[in-house]
Amino acid sequence: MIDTLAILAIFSGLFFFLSGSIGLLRLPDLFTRLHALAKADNVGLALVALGVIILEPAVINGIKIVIIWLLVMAASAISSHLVARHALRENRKDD
Amino acid sequence: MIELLWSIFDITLVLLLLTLAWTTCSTQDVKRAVTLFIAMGLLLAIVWARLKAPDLALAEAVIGAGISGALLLSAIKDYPATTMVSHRSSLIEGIINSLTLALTILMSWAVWHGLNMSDGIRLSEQVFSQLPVSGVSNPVTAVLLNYRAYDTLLELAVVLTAVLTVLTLNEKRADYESSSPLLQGMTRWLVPLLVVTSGYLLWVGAHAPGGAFQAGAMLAAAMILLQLAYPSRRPEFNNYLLKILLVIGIFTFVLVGLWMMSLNDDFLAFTPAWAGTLILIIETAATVSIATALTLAYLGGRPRGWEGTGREDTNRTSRSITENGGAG
Amino acid sequence: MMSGGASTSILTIALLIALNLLLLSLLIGLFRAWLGPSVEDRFSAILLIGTGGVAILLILAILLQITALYDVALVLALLAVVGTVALTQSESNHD
Amino acid sequence: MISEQLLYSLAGIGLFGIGLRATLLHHMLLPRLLALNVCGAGVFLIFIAIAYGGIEVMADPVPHALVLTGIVVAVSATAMALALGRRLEALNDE
Repeated sequence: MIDTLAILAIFSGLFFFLSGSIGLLRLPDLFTRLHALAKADNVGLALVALGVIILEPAVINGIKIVIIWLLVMAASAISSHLVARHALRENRKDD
Repeated sequence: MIELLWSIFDITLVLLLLTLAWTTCSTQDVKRAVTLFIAMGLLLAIVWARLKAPDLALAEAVIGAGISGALLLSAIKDYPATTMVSHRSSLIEGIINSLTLALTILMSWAVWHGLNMSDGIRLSEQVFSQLPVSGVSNPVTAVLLNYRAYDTLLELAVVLTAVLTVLTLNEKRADYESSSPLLQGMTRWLVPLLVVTSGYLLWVGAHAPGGAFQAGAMLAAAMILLQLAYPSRRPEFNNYLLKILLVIGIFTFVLVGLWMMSLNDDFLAFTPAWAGTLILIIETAATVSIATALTLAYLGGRPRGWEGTGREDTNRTSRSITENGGAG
Repeated sequence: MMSGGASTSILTIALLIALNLLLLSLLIGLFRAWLGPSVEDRFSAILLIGTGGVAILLILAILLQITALYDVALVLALLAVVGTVALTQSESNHD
Repeated sequence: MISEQLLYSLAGIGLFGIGLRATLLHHMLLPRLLALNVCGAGVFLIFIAIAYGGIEVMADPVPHALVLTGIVVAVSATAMALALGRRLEALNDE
């Protein structure tokens, strides 16, 4: 029962990961690609992490996984911002 | 079924790694090569994890994601894309290609042969049998800091030599322009986290994957992040302190080694009862030295006010050095 | 953790399939790193490999029973930003 | 012999070959340095593949320690080579 729940969470996370990477490949420009990436980063990893927490017996490791997820969320927000800002500035230089 | 799925994973991972290596090596665009190289580093961390080498995965994650990315990306503009080292004729190209191919086939044969031989006495048996008296319970740390402590001492010497070369050759790079406020806000909470994690990795190294190098590289990454986020507000380095920090690892290592020599007649032969404490002391000092060394290596040369450059303007000094070097 | 004979192997198989799909997602993302065209596009692919790598490490930690891999994932999550910062800062400097 | 050992050590040899060829052939300094690093990664991979003993077995820690030392030395050497190359560029520029 518990296992089924974990597998369900992980596989729904995978859906977001795969759609994120397909979006990265197929969408027309950088900004929309970054937008697709954020889905994989936030929701995809959250669901995979949830599944792993269910399977992991030690509480300390569970806490570690939650910290990892929070860090990835923050990192993805800031990285997207920096990359997008950088792209905008570079374009302005070219004009 | 399980074996099949593992095989699919292994083969995909290997093919991905080889493709990435090939594109990294064959592209003419420097920026593209560096980016692909960073991606390869991340993939290697996964490979080490897959091959049950968590110590290496940890080191590769710190190096690949943090240090070498910053090191290479900041170096890109030192190398104008137009500079060519040399041109090769198609004859030499052919010779190099065929020699590389021959060497690769020879190595494949050697590995095939080696893997098919019967297992002799593996060193790992000795490692595990001596683990209780090594002072630590992580076998990799035991090898690095007890059984083969000489290696680690000389490794620190290599790091020091490399950094001394960097410091001798160049001035620090010019400062970057100031950065985004969001980045500065993040740095305020991320840098303390990095420092705490570094301490955790150092402490955990005794009984689980981790240790001096991973901790030192983590600390260096924190310093690099500070440099990047606050380019203008950085205080002047206290160079005297910096020099002490740079050599404290080797100094402590040799001191402990000599002390143990006076007790046990052999250089770096730890008394089992104290081994754990002594290893932790050495590792702490080594962490500080490695962090300082990697940070200085990232800066790319002497910080302002380093001995020999005096109070002169940084740009003028570097120009005059260049002129003297060119004339000589 | 993985107690009970039948469910263990089902769980293992499910996790292995998840692992393969995550690797597939990285592969798709790497196409973007290969295609480019801009540096930012390549870097967005690296961001995906960072997050996907964290997810792969979490699942490998369960499958191989190596808890130290959580530490590796933690380190990867912590340092994900440093590369991006190095890229955007070093680029914004050239006159 | 375990098939993963063979697969990953052959991959290591492949990396070594790719890196070596590019190190010798490349015209520019920085890509050459990257190729040399790829070459080194190949050697590390061969070591770790041989140390691997299967899913259930603990891997041999001795090659792990050797490769850890190797990674540290490789990073230091890269930093040193970058500094040497930067100096070279500065001398060429004047």
